[in-house]
Order: sequence, then structure tokens, then C-alpha cells
Amino acid sequence: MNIADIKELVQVVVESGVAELEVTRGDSKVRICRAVTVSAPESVTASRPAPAHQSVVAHAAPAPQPAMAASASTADAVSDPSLIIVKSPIVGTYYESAAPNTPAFVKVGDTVHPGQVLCIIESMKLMNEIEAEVAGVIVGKLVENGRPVEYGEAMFSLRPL
Amino acid sequence: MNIADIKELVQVVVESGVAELEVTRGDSKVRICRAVTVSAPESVTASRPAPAHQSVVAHAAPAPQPAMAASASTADAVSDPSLIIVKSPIVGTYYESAAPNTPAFVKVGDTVHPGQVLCIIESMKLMNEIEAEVAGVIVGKLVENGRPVEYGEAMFSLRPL
Amino acid sequence: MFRKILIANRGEIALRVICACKELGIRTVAVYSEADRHSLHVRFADEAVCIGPAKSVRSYLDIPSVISAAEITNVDAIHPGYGFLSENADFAEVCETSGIKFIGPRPDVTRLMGFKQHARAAMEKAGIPILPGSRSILQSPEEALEIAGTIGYPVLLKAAAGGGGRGMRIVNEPSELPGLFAQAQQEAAAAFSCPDVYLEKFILAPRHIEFQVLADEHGSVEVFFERECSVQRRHQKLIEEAPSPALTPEMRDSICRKLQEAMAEVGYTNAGTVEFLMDEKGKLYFIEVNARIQVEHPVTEYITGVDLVKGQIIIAAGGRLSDIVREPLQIRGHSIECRINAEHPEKFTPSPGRITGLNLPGGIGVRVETAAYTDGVIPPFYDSLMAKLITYGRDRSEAITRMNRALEMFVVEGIYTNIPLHQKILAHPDFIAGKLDTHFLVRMQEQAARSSG
Amino acid sequence: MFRKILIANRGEIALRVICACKELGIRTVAVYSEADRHSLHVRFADEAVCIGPAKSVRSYLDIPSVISAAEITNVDAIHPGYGFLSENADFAEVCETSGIKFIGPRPDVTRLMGFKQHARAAMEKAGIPILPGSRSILQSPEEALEIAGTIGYPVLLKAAAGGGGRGMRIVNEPSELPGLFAQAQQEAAAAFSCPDVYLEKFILAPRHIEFQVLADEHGSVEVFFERECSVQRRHQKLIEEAPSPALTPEMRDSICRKLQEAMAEVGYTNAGTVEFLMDEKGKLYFIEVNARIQVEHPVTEYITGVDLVKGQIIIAAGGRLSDIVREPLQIRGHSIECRINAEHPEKFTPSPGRITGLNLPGGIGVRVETAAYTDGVIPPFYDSLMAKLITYGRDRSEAITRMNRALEMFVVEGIYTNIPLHQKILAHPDFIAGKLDTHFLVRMQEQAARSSG
Repeated sequence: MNIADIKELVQVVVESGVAELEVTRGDSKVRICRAVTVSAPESVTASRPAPAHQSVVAHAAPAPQPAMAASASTADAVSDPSLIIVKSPIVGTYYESAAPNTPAFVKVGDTVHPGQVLCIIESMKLMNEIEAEVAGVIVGKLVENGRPVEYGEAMFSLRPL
Repeated sequence: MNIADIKELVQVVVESGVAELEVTRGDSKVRICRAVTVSAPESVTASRPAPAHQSVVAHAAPAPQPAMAASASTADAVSDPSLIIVKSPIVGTYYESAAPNTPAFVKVGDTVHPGQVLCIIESMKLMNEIEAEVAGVIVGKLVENGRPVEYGEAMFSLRPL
Repeated sequence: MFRKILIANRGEIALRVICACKELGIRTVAVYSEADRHSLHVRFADEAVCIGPAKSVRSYLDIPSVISAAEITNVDAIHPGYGFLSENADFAEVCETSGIKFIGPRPDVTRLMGFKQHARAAMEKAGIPILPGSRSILQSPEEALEIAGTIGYPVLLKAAAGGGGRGMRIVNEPSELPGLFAQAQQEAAAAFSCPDVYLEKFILAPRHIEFQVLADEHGSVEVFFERECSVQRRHQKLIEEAPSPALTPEMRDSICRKLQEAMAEVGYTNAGTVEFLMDEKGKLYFIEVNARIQVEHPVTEYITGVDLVKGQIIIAAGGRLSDIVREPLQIRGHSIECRINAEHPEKFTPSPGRITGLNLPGGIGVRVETAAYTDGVIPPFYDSLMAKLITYGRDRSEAITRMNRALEMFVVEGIYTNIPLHQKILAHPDFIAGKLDTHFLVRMQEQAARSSG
Repeated sequence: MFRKILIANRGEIALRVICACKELGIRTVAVYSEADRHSLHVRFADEAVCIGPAKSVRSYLDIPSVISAAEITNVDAIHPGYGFLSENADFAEVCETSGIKFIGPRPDVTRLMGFKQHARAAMEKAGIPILPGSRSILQSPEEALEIAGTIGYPVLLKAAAGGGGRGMRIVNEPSELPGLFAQAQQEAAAAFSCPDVYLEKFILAPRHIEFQVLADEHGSVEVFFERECSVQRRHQKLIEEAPSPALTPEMRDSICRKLQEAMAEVGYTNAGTVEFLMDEKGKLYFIEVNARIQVEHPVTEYITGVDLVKGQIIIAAGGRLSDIVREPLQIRGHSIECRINAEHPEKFTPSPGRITGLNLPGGIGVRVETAAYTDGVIPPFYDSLMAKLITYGRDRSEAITRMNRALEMFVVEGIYTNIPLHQKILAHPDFIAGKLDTHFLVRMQEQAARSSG
């Protein structure tokens, strides 16, 4: 059984709408499962609680629909595997500069070296400086100044040098 | 078995509405499930009500597990699309002969002609003769004498002439 | 007590009866059409029999198939649920002759109640107020005109054998009467194969209030207070609650006492509901008796603490009401039911199909009656009721806030439901204030149309 | 009333608090670890904040993360649920200093109750019977031997700061005492970073009976009767019920009255549970106070009709108990809770994983508290409680038959659950007879082993 055959079988599953297909030939075996996709008409969405989520909850996934888990930002972020994502190690408020009306620690295009401060996250009245761990070029700043960030939220994407 | 065969089998599943189809030919094997199959550990099965179903409920499908819908008999039945299945048109008790100690109307291997009586189904004290609609050879008798049958239950498989 | 019961129904009510049987230690037999092969009542019954194709006339309404299923499974009794064969006196008779106990009133009583004129007479005898109207079937448009003249317009023409709004006509002035009379007769003949019509006073903005009754076979009757079912769409109830915000304790007591007499008088047995209309002045008028358990029975169970379906079975088995109602009945708290239908919330078009995602609300004061499950299917062949959502609170306002919470957490994906409609109704000031009548929903929708247009 | 509340917990109790908030019109903030991204409390809260990785020490137990989440979402109050930070007085203090209301007792009271010796002293003052034992922390094995001698063996060594069976040792005779004393101290030091132990009389076959308390911040206290929690495995409750089959109305009244005084005396506020042991002669002895809402609170809600979690919130917002309990409390019917754990029913090994099929029981007298859903995951990082199944009946036997019915219709596929174990327990003659003590389960399993072996 070659890749072409398998591709075709996958097509069969997708189009036919069967949930599972298992083919064994001698010592080769293929098993194809279709994940249950949810097609919800608009009224259904309406009938669902639509919480006015803040940015901090961009990652909150409506159950029973894990498919909707990934938020736009992370999606973009992970879309380019060559980039490194700097995530927030704590919950708090994100500041791009040391004080109001002072320039941001970094801007897109900057080259940063390990240990260089990228931003400040205020947590329980403490200002926590977040430093770069590797050298690289800032490709994206993913959080707006003064916005809250949750644990693991993507803040910067940078291309390592 | 080639892709075309498999596609055809998938069609059979989708159209027939059976939940699962498994075909083995020599060392090649195909298994097709229409709905999501559930792999439940034994304790889970234990934790499920296990009603002492009578034959009349062979078709009863435990939800939420349509995968378990198809009973052995139907599976065999549809597995050979060239056979015709004679199903019970009413609910009642199946008798293979006109009276006790008299020979059965038909036995496996018999050739039957349209209008020939195949069996009797007793319903509300009435004896209903069930006749063959097409000419053919009886390949299988699927119900035991004196057993209840439900609507649509497969009683005979016959190969049309 | 019975050893084994067949449930001649489907969906949530079949499951409801199965639950009652399990709690009474009675084995259960489900019957199902080919469309319901994978439904939960089949899943949770001890046995199940396929009785026909999807179309209910050839399955759930087909008496020979149901009786045969009962015979091959050797049951002692049949519970008909509501709808289908539940108020079919012939079916009850066939059960009797087949030596199977029918869980419901005797056929003759069901027939008596089925003919509204007889029911009205019986109630009137017991001093229950009834709508002024023709005391008997109308022989001619002339007779109708004469009676209508004395009562005063508007009047309502109704089919004697009817129900569900068919064969009904509102007459606003004499000139309209002859034409509408003919229409009503034709519709009645078509729907119930009986053209008889009668007329009664038409109340412009009535509340629908009904009383729940249980009567045993030893002559005792209990009335489980009232339910208010005024939130309706085209004579279909949408939201029910108990007690009614419109009834005073005095009115409640007096009606309950009179009904107790009346139902004992007619020899009523098992569960029944006596329906009334309340006019703008708060006066109650009897309209009809429903000789079955009703969709909305759970709100009564919540405020009285009595399991009515268990009660039906115990009574049918010869038990006494005193075993079902141990201490004097009293109302505790408030309960509301929302009928969750598989239909578009604005267009009301039915929405059968596969439920791809489902979250049923739970927690304190919430009861759900449903046969729906994730990946389950709502078939297009039967009514669109996919679940009953019932909440309980120590008072009406807690029951309402709890219902809001439960509706918000009731997630159905893959099909449309009327959950958004229920949310609109529960947010409406008139509903919150208990200012209800059977035109409430129409008014609400007209308001919405105006404000949006 | 509060505008917005953060729930510092996960799973069913987080959802329980969200329900209470929705019914009170309060906005909710969920916090969650990376392992709970797709869980229902995240789904149904108005906002949600990821506060750390799966390990609870770095998320649900991490005070800075929880407080930061509260600050960035600008909440008025935090509900801790049970477990995690619920009885952490330091956390309650940080809340105070951060200007966030902690929904629970004041830190000093929680500390007082946390140290069992102080709690015992407070209770004894109010005339509540306590177990004979060392009135204070034991200074040496010699002191322990002396006191044990006067009380009589067997005696129980217990960690002063302890809970959940850690730092506990049963001493059957003087010779064992020195060795077990050392062990208990070590275990206590390791588990609670406090080696102090004390000893008390050991009751061979005690019943576990606890009383539910709500106290407002204006000095009034209500006792919501008792719960019996004797069906346990290794000090973990498995089945709870209310009322207790072992208590007479007289005993109940007298304890309730004394507890009302005692809790007012110590200035207790919000929800709490006072735990007792009952010896073979039916005498009650105080053991400890749990300063939080408890897993088994729903059985009390069922028999009293009071929403205890709403009560907690109203009290924390400065409300009065008289608004929560309007008429004098009384017991109505009987309620039982089964803890459905994701674990093997015989081996008791945890069974985390994906739930591939789920049918939650519903219908009359059944309440389910769960955050589980079809395709949802039970993560391996937290406790194995996947659902609480609570039933209500007009009496104990109806509550039991209803529980049997509900367990039978509770379908979980993809993981193991202890549902079969619950079914065995409910079928056991001793359970049905209410003949219970904390060794019931061990006895039952030994019987099973004997009969099978």
C-alpha cells in the first residue's frame, strides 16, 4: 500500500462521512478516524452563552469544542516553526517601557541579546523585568502596552540568530 | 482487495445504515464504522446497565454508542449484497410449520416460488402466513421456531433465481 | 405490584416512565419505530421491541403492533405516556380484553371526558363554574345565532370531539356566524371524523390554568393544586409554572374541594388534568379534562414532593392514594418548566437532525427530562420537544433566576432550539411580573418587531 | 452585593460557585491551569485567566498568581471552594490586604480552628462533648503514656495541624506507644511542617457525623442539621447522607442549640462544618471544624431547601442570615450523595483520561454536580472526583431506590469509575438498614473477598 493509496482512502473517509476505516493488507495496516466536526447554525451559537471575554481569556476554549481552543495570536505564532515565542512566565499587567512617556524596551526589528529586558510585567504591585533568553530579532510584539497577560500568553515572536 | 472494492464497501455502509462492517479475505481485512466507535474498559461496561435483552431486542442499540447497533445477523445479511432478506412485516411469534410435529414450510436449500408460504407469525391470536415475494433458494433461516420476532426482523436470507 | 410494564411511547416521557418503574422495581419493555432504534428509552429499558416504521400511524399509533409487543414480552400493564394512544378509549379497551392493565382512566370515563359536553355537564353538577355557552351540540346556524345573542359576542365555536385548536372559530358578530359555523363543522369532521360543534363565551385575554388530579380505584381523589400555562404559541404550551401567580389561596381551596367531589362523582381514576380559563376579572371557567399524565407534570411534582408517575402505577396496581400522599398536600416553593423544542427560535420551523454537541444544565434546583444525547438524532417524524427544563426555587423570583442560569448553560449544537426565545420571554417585564395571558407571546413578538423595525 | 467574583478553584465546585453567582447576577472570573484549558468552569465563567502549569503548587495553590489574576480582572471577592487555598489563612490575609473580600471565615478564626486543640477548648467551653484526650500538645512519650493510661487503650495519636489521616497512629497498648509517637511526629512535621501531636480516646467503630453551619457578620448563626459520612475509604468520604439515620430529634436539637452558641462565641463567620464521632452507644464527641464549604453540602441543601453557596456569598457581602433563612429551618425528606470518582472500582487506582461517552442521569429527585462532558478529559494532576450524584426522596428508602436508578443510568465510557462500587454498597443490607460506621466499607470488601474466595 503506497502513500497515494492512503491519501485516496483518507479522501474516501472524508467524503463518505464514515467515522472510521481500517484496512489491513498482509503486514501493512491503515486506520483512519474522522474527528467529530461541529457545524453549529447561528441560532445555536446564539443559544450558547457568549461571555464578553477579555484579552486575558483569548485562550479560553468553549467546551465541548476544543477545536476552537487556539487563539488567533498563538495560531500565527506557531504557524512559523522557525520563530521563538516569548511567553509570559506570570500573570500580570504588561508594560513595554520602564515608565510612561519613555521609549519601549524593544521594537519590531530590534536585535536583542540574552539577558536584555524585553518588557515589564506588574504582578502584586511588583515590577518584574522579563529578559530575553536567546539572541534574536524581534519579529512581532503580540501584546498591547498596559494590557493584562495570563500565564503562558505569547508576548514576543523573535527569529533567533 | 483494491481501493475500488473498499470504496464500494464504504458505500454499502453509508447507504445500508449499518454501524459497522468488517470483511476479511485471506490476509486482507477491511473494517468500516459509520459512527464513532467507543473503546470502553471492562469496568465501564460493568458500570453500564446490562439489560437481559430477549432476542426481540437483538437490534436495540445502547446509546450513546450507535457503533454497537448492528446485530450479528444483519451484519452477515448485508455482508453479501447478492442475498435477499425476508423481514417480518409485523410483531408476533414465529412458527416454521402450520402445526406442532408437522414439517417446516421451508428448509435451507429449498427453492421457493413467489406466493409460497415461508412461515406463520402469530399476532393477537391471529395466524398470519408470510409468503415469498420472489423466487429463490433459501440460504438461511434466521429465527428459531416459536421465538418472538419484532417488526423488520430478518427471518430468511434467500438467493434469487 | 406489576412485574413488567410496556411503555407505549417514545422520547422523554418514555424515559420518565422507565425511571418510575426502576424505582418501583418493575421491569420495563420499550417499543420503538425504526427511526428510534438508537434512542435512550430503548437503551435503558430491560427489553425493547421494534413495532414498525418511522411513521407513527404504523408504529406508536398502531394498536395491533403495540398489543402484540405486549403479548410476546408478557407484560402485566401498559403505560401510554401522553399523546399517541394515551387518550384512545378503544386502545384501553383492547388492553382490558387482552388481560393487560391500562395505566390510566377506565375507557368509559375517558370517552365521557373526550366529549366536552358531557364533561361540562358533570362539572356543572358539582358546582364548578363553566363558560356560558350552548349546553349541547348545535343543530343549526340559527340555534347558534340565538344562543350567541343571549351570551353576547365574541363567542367561540368548538369541535365537540376536538382538541389542539382544530375545529375552532372565533365569531365577533352575527353576520360572520353562518360561514364560520360551516367551516368549523368541516374542520371538525376532517380532524375527528365527527362534525359536531358547540359554542361558548369567548374570553379575549384568558389565562390558562389547570388542576392536577390523582384518583385511586377505591374512591379517593386528591387535587395537587394548579399549574399556569398561559405562555403559549398557537395553543401549544411553551412555559408552565406552579403555583399560578394569579390564584388566591381562597380560590385555590374552593376549586380543589369542588374538583375532589366532581371527579369522585364521575368515578374518575388515575391521573387527570382539569383545564380552566381565567377571565380578566380573575373568574375561573372549566373547559375540559385531559385524561392522561401531562407534559408539564414535573412542576407539580416539584412543589408537592409527590412522584405523579409512580402514583399512576401504584394506583393502576390497586394501591391506595393514602400510600402516595401520606401527609396533607401543601405547596412548597415555586417551579417553572421551559419546553426546549428542536425548532428555529424565530421562524419556529422544526429543526430535526443530529445533536453534535450537548451540555445539559445541572446543579441545585434544576431538573432535566430528555432523551437527547451527544450524537443522538431528533427524527423529523414526531413532535419537536427535545427536552423539558424545570427549575425550582423557594419563590418565583428564585425559580426564574435559576431558569435563566440553566438556559445559559444549556448548550445544543448541530440543531436549532428555542432556547433564545425562552431567554427573551424570561427577560420580559410582564413575565417577571406574572402579568400573563394566552396572547402574551404574540404581544411580545409584536413589540420586538416594532422596536426592531 | 459584589459586582464580580473570582473562583479560585476548578472542576465541579468551580462550576457550582459560577451557578450561584449567575443566579445572584454577579459576573465571574475563572482561573485555570494549562491542564484545564478546555474545562467547563473556563467555558461558563464570564472571564478566565490561565494562572500556571498543570502542577497545582504552581497554579491553583500559587497565591501570587491567583491574586494577580484577581487584580487584572478587578474583582471584588474570591471564592476559594474547598481544598486548594480554601483553609489557607495566609491567603485569606493577602486577599484582605489586597482589598479583595475572601468568601469564608476571617483568617484568625480559620487559624484557631486549624489548631484542633484550640477548637476543642472553644467547643468544650460551650458544653459540647469532646473526646477524652490530652488537653494540649504532648511534650514527650512519657506524658503520652501517662494520659493514655488514664483514658484507657486504644488511643489515637493525631497531628495538631493535621487532616486527612496524615500523622495519625492507633496505639493498642503501652509498649507500642513510644515508637508510634515518633512516627506520628515525623509524619506531622513532613506533612504540615509542625511536629506537634496530641492523643485522644480511639473509638473502634465510630460513625462520622457532621453539622453544617452558616454564620453572618452580624453575630447570628444557623445550624443546618447534620450529615452522616460514615461510608469512607482510608478517611476519604464516599457516600454522605442527611439526615443521619442514627440521630434522635432530641440529640439533634441539643447539639444544634449548643453549636449555635459555640460558633457565635468564637466569632465564626460564613460556612463551616463541625465534625463529630459517634461511639457504639450513640454518644457524640466533637473532633474538628472545617472552615469551608464541603463537597457534600448538596445533601443539606436538598433537605433544608437553602442554597448554601448563595448563602456564603450573601454573607460575605454583608448580608443577613435572616435573608437567607426566612422561616425556621426544618428537615424535609432525605438526601444521599455518591462521589463518582475516576478510579478503578476494585483496585481504586486513579483512571484519568478522555471521556468518550457520557450519559448523566436526570429526572425527578436527581441532582448532578460535575464539570465532565463528552470528549472532556479528567487530568491526572488533581483529585479523582469526576461527579457528585445526589438524590432526594420523601424518605431514606425512596432516596436509595432513586440512587440505584440514577447509578444505573449514569454511563461513563473511556475511563473507569467507582459506579459499580456504589451499586454494591447501596445493595448491602447494612447500608439499607443504616447500620454504618467508618469500617463499613472494609467489612463489605472482606465479606466479598471471603464469598468469592
